[in-house]
Parts: sequence; structure tokens; C-alpha cells
Amino acid sequence: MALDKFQIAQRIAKELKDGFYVNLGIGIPTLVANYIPEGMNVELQSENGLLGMGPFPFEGEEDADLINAGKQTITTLPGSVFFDSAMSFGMIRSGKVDLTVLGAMEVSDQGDIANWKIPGKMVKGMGGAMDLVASAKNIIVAMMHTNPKGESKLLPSCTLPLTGKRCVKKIVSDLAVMDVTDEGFKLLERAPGVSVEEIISKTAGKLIVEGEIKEMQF
Amino acid sequence: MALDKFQIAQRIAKELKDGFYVNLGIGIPTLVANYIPEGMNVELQSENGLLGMGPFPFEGEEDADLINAGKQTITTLPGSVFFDSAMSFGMIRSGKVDLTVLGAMEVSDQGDIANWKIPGKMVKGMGGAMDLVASAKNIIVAMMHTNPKGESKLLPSCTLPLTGKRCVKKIVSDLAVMDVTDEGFKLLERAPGVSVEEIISKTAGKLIVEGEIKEMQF
Amino acid sequence: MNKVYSGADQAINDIKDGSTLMLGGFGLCGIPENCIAALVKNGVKHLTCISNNAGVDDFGIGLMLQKKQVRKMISSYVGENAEFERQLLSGELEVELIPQGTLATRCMASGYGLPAIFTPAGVGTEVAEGKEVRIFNGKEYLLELAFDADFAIVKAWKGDTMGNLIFKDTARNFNPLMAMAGKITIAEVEELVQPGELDPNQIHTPGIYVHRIFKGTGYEKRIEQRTIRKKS
Amino acid sequence: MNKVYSGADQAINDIKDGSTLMLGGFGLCGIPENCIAALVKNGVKHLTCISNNAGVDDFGIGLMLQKKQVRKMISSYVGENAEFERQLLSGELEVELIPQGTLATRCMASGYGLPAIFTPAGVGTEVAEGKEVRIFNGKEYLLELAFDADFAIVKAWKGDTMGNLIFKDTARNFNPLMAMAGKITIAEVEELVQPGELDPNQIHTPGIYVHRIFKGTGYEKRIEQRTIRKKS
Repeated sequence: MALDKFQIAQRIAKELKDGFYVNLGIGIPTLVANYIPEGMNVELQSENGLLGMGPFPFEGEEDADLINAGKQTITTLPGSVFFDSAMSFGMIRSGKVDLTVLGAMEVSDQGDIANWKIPGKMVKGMGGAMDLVASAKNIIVAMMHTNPKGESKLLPSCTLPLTGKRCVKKIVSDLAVMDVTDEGFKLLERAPGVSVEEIISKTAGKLIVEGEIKEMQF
Repeated sequence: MALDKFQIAQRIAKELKDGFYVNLGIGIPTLVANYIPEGMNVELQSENGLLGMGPFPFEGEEDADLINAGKQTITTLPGSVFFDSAMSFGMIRSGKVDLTVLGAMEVSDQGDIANWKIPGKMVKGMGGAMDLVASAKNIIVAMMHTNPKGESKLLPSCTLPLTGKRCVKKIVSDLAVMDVTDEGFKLLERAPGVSVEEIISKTAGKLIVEGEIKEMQF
Repeated sequence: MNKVYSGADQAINDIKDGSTLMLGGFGLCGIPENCIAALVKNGVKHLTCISNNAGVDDFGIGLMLQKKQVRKMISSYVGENAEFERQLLSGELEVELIPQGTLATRCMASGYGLPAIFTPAGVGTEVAEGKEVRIFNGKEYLLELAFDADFAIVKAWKGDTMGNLIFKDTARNFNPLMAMAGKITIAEVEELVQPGELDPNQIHTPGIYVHRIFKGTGYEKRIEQRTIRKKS
Repeated sequence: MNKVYSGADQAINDIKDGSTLMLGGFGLCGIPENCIAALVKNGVKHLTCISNNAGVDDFGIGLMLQKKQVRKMISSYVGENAEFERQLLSGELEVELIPQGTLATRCMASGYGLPAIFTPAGVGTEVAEGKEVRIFNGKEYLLELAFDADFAIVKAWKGDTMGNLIFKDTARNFNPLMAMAGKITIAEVEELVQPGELDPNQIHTPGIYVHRIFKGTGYEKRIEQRTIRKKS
């Protein structure tokens, strides 16, 4: 069965390592924070100027001066630091952030990503997404494998305006875990109960399937 | 009579205006701080990372963590700020420092300055001088008109390696106050008792003398 | 040299029609509420506003949009604003979208006297159109110019009468960067103190960058996305 | 992920012959005394040292020069050091002089992911030789590349176990800039505290830039130019 958004987040959390500095985008990526293994030290960076982001505040303890990049009220953990937006993107551009997780509308089998603009619709802006994808050492995309019409979002090339080129390293969808390699998407794991055939049929871009593809472990 | 170094500093102090941020180089320029008019608000910038430099500390109150760009122990005044070296030169390069006063070995009538290197001698380095001269809106050079051999230090072009090109705006020497114009040095004032003829004879670069040249007032 | 102004009305009084303004803040966090209110009251028009966001319909820069005071917005993200969308679609308003890190760094570059930066953000996208691309260590970068503004308007937590500023939490965001990039920088602060009351080691924006300062009043500090958790 | 080291010997233990080191400090102010002593004891050689100054004969980097551990110095000012002069004239030591603001900004550029900067410092001088000159707004600038180092070694006043650093007075200088530019950054601090003990608004160097931290001991803090005034 296809994963729900919580399971996608849970699977991505398995990519975390002790000592990682991580930037989590809005949507499913935000949920990854709930699955950081006990005892593992992972620091969350919020590009509006915070390292050491904590959970949402208890009711009545919200502080308008303390928000994340999604403009949500948050808290900080011991050892947190505030900085300005230039230093924030400085640490992103200089590769100090170990992992960036973000959503996508489309990803190409070259690792291009489109997630900011749909022609004909009001464009809200790229925010920090273009900086993040152009800079991160390691980018994981959290996404649904297909759009609501059932069309593949993993394409030979993106049809929407790009956010960044050749930057996505790994994709965790509701159906599969894939690396993005020089030769295309490489299938690594499938969602429990989802067949390799289904993944192939729902992947429009080049998909490499080699050997036995195991089910994801949680 | 030619000015001594204290009088040069005193004359330069007359160029200060209320609210000025000023960087004073090592040597005669440092002495300018002693002649800031009572009640005038002038903030001294030290390029090692301080705005709001105060006088030397009283004996026993020296702090090794608190020095100026000449590595001298100093104090701070109320409202002072510490910052790193990049921000320090940032405010210099972006023209926020209103006036820079520094010494020179040679100045050309085009406003070139040489003050860091003598061929054949051990080169100690330019420190912050090249940044300062390339960036400052307003540079006053404090210098002796001639070298110990009696040779002019105000030249048609510098013989020593340059610190910066076309940057000096004004010179206060022991003999005269001069602007640096597109046409050359323009004599503005002479030291008390020093003749225009003496200044002309000791200025190797082009010197413009127009009208009556008044004696400096202190 | 007195930098202290009586309030927002006096501090923004000489801003003329057609000026370019930088306004600090991220979303509604750390925005110069007092100056925005004074600009709305004053009615100055045809403004170019450089700000990461454009406020919401009835708060922040949204208030200036309602009064049609803004000709052009330069931002990284302009969602959450229906009036903005209407003006944009009708052609009354122009918008230039810039990656957030590029926006921040171009402000900083101005305050650091760096005329341009190279950034990888936007390489291979429509943001790169017409821009110089240059390769350093095998990676492509865009040349982006520093930018300044006629006026930078920022909000700080504490400030002293010499213009030294301290920001609080994530309300810092673009404020110290824009403070460095204004030909004239206006700072509104929650607490205005005398020189020497702020720790000189802990000042975020040195007063040399700030031309006018005043104590703001009545901060609403509206929250855009109130997210909470239950006590268990 | 433990960043806390027992002391300088352990923190610098894997620095190999031929490494490039950045060392914070201005003159003798804010230099990493403990790490320098450990490097002298350890005897590692053929080092390239990037530091604004080269210490004095018997303190700071001067101690490493005495032991002939340095192959090349990259600095803005290297006076006050007779042994330095001797080695330079004899050809044992190479020196590259860089304008101070350029040195500082090239370190910062590295930590900000900016591959190069444009600066007016050195235009028209021998520093410009072989460098690209570019005109922005009618003014000439040199293209200067960001630089990093195998190890950045800095001295802070306070730090926490996550690597967050606070500097004191003018001992800040190059330290936070170099801290951002080290492939591995080692920080020695006068006071090492637990996470949460430092005010998150007041940290100069976020721990993300710092890989190793230890509590230094026995700081001599030698004064180079003791200048005083008399009580009147």
C-alpha cells in the first residue's frame, strides 16, 4: 500500500545521522522532525534565521518574534542560535547544512526540480527554495509519485519552470525510495505491498531496476 | 615656522564636523583625537573592530583584549561597538566612514599615495592601508613636506610602490594645507611665518597658487 | 548630530513619491509597524518596496497596497495577499521575484561595499535569464549586483541614541542587512536607551549605519500562522 | 556527535605536515595561544599559515617560526619580528601580503558560500598584478577569490559544547571570519558552558561552523604596545 505523508516523513528520518544540521521545507518535510530517533542529535535550521528549532509552543506561549520559515510559531532548544538572513543562507550556500528535505511538483531523471511556479497561476515566489536546491550537498525530495490525475511527477524532463538543475540526490515518494544517478532514477526500495511493476508504470522518467527491490523497513 | 606634528594634528582637527565617523592612522593622525573640539561628536573607528574608541587606559587598567589598529591598549566610550574585521572594512568600503587621516611617504599631484613599501627594505605589509585609501570618501594625508634629506615628498608621480591611486583629497603638511585637484596640488593655507615661495620650492609636483594665501588659523 | 526623532511621522516625513524603500521583516515578524502606519497616513505614492514579503491583506505592507501606494514590489515570496494578486493581475502593480538568499546577500553586499556577488541560486532557471554565469571550482554562479535603497526602514528590539541596534529572535531576519543598505536608514525600536546601556559586544547593527531612530509604540506583532501543541 | 576535546594536544593532533592553517587574532590580541603551544610541541612542519600578523619573536606565531614550522605566511602585516625577517631574507620562508580588508572578506566569503568578491583595495598597485579588474558604477574593483583552509584555529571568550562562540572586545577581529572558513574549525575558549547557557541572540559564531571545541588554560594575553595615560 502506498505510504501516507507521515510514513514518507518516517522513512526520510532514517536518512538522518547523528550531528546532522538539517533544513526541512514546508509540508511533508516538516513532519520529518517528529521521527528523529531518540538520542540522535539533529539540529534543525530554519532559513529565516534560526539553528536549533524546537516543537510548536504550548498554547498561550506563542511569541510573534519567534517563527520558522513557514511563518509558524515555534520554540527553540538549548544551544539554539539566531542570525540574520544573509548568514542563514551563507551557511546553506557554504555547504554547512548536511541535508535539505523539500517537496516538489516535478523531478526529472537528471535531478532537476520544479516546485515554485505553475504557468497561468498566480506566482507566489520561490522564497528560499532556489538558494536551498542550488547549494545543498544533499537534497532529498519528499513527494507523491503521481499527481491527483494519476500522472507521473517523475519525468524525463520537467514541464514546469525549474527551481534548480541537477540537484536532487534522493527521492522518497509514497511508492518508492530512489537515488538520482547519472543514468536516471535508481529504484532502491518499494513501499510495503507496492509492486515494482506499479512503480515502473507510474514513473515517466528513466527508472533503473536492478536485482531484488526490498520493501522499506520502518 | 614649520608646524610640529602636534600642530599638524591640530590643523587637521579643524576639518572635523559634528557627527563624523573618522579613522585615524598610526603616527600623526592618531594625535588628531586630542584636538576634537569640545562638544563636537566625533566617533573614532579602529579597523581592527571598534567604533567609539576612547583614550589610553589609566595605568593598571590596560586590557589585552582591547587594543586599536596600532596594537595599543585603549579604552571605549559610551555607545561603542565591537565587530569583526569583515564588517569593519565593510563600513569602510561602503563609505560610512566620513574621514580617513593617514600618513604618507609620497603623494603625487594626481592624488596617488605611497606609504607601505620601500624597495630594498624589509616589507612589513600594507595592513589596512590599501583598503582605507581605496574606499574612503575623504582622505586627508598628514605628512612632512620634505624628507630628512630635504627632498620634496609631494611629487609629479610617486617613485615608491603605490598604496592607492587618485584617492588623496587633502594634504596637511608642516608647511601648508593643500587640496588635490584634477589640475594638481592647490595651495590653500601656509604655516605661520612660512612663505609661499618656500612652499613652491619644496613642492616637486604641480602646485597651483591663486590669489593671496592666508596663514593657518588654530 | 542628533539621530533621535520624535516618532514615525517625523522620521519618514521627507520620503517622496517614487522613492525606493527597503522594509525589514520576514512575513509579519519584525516589520516596522510604526513606519508603515505613518507611510499609509502620509499617503506617499509610486513607491518601489524591497521586502522579503508583501504582508497580508490588512497588515504590514498589505496596508500600503490597499492604498495603492506601491508601484513595484521586490520580494522572494508574495503569497497570502488577495489585494496584491488583484493589483498584479490588473497590471497596477509590478513584481520582481528574487531568491531569498540572493535578496539578503545583495543587501549585505551594499553595506559591505561589495558591488556584486556570485551565487548559485537560480542557475539554470528563469532567474538566470540575462545574467552573467561564471564557473568557480566547476560550479556555476550568477553575478548579482548589490542593492541599496533611498530609505531602509527597520525594526529593532533595543537601540541607543547613537543608532546602535539589537534585534530579538527571528525578528532579526532582513533588518540588520537592510539597515546597512539604506542611503538613509530609519530604525524604530521597542526600547530606546542611552549610549553605554547596550553591551558593545552584543550590538547587531553599529550606529554608523543608522541615521534616524525613534521609540515605536503600540506594537501589534500579529502572528501569521499560530501553531501550538497541546499540553499532554 | 561530540565536539568537545580534552585540550589543544588532542584537538590539533591530526594536523599533518604541509597543511594550510588559519589562525585568528590581530597582533597578539585574540590569538589561539593553547593551540599554538600545542603545534610547537607537536612539531608539525611545512605549514602555510593564514593570519593577519605573524606574532612577535617569542610569542604567537613567532614561536612556530622559531621552530621553522612555517613554510609560507599569508598576512596583511608582518612587522615586529626579527626571526621572521631573517627567514624571509634567507629564502626559508615565503610571504604573501594581502590587504587587511581583503583578507578578512575572503575568509567571510568562504563561510558565506560566495566564491569570489570584488574589492577596490589594491587597484592600481602591485597587489592588482595578474588580477581581473572590473568596473562597477564607474569605480574599479579587483576580483579576489574566497579562501578556506584545512584547519581554522580560533580563540573565543565563551563557547558551549555545541560549538557556539562569543568573542570579547577587539579580540573578536578575524576569529569569527576564520571560524567560518575552516574545513575543520577548532575553537579554544576561556569558558566552556552547556547548551542553553549562552543567549541565542548574542552568539557571534553559530556552532554549525565549529567542529572541535575545548577549554583553554593559562592564557598569557601578552600586550604588544602598552600605552597608558597618567591619572591627573
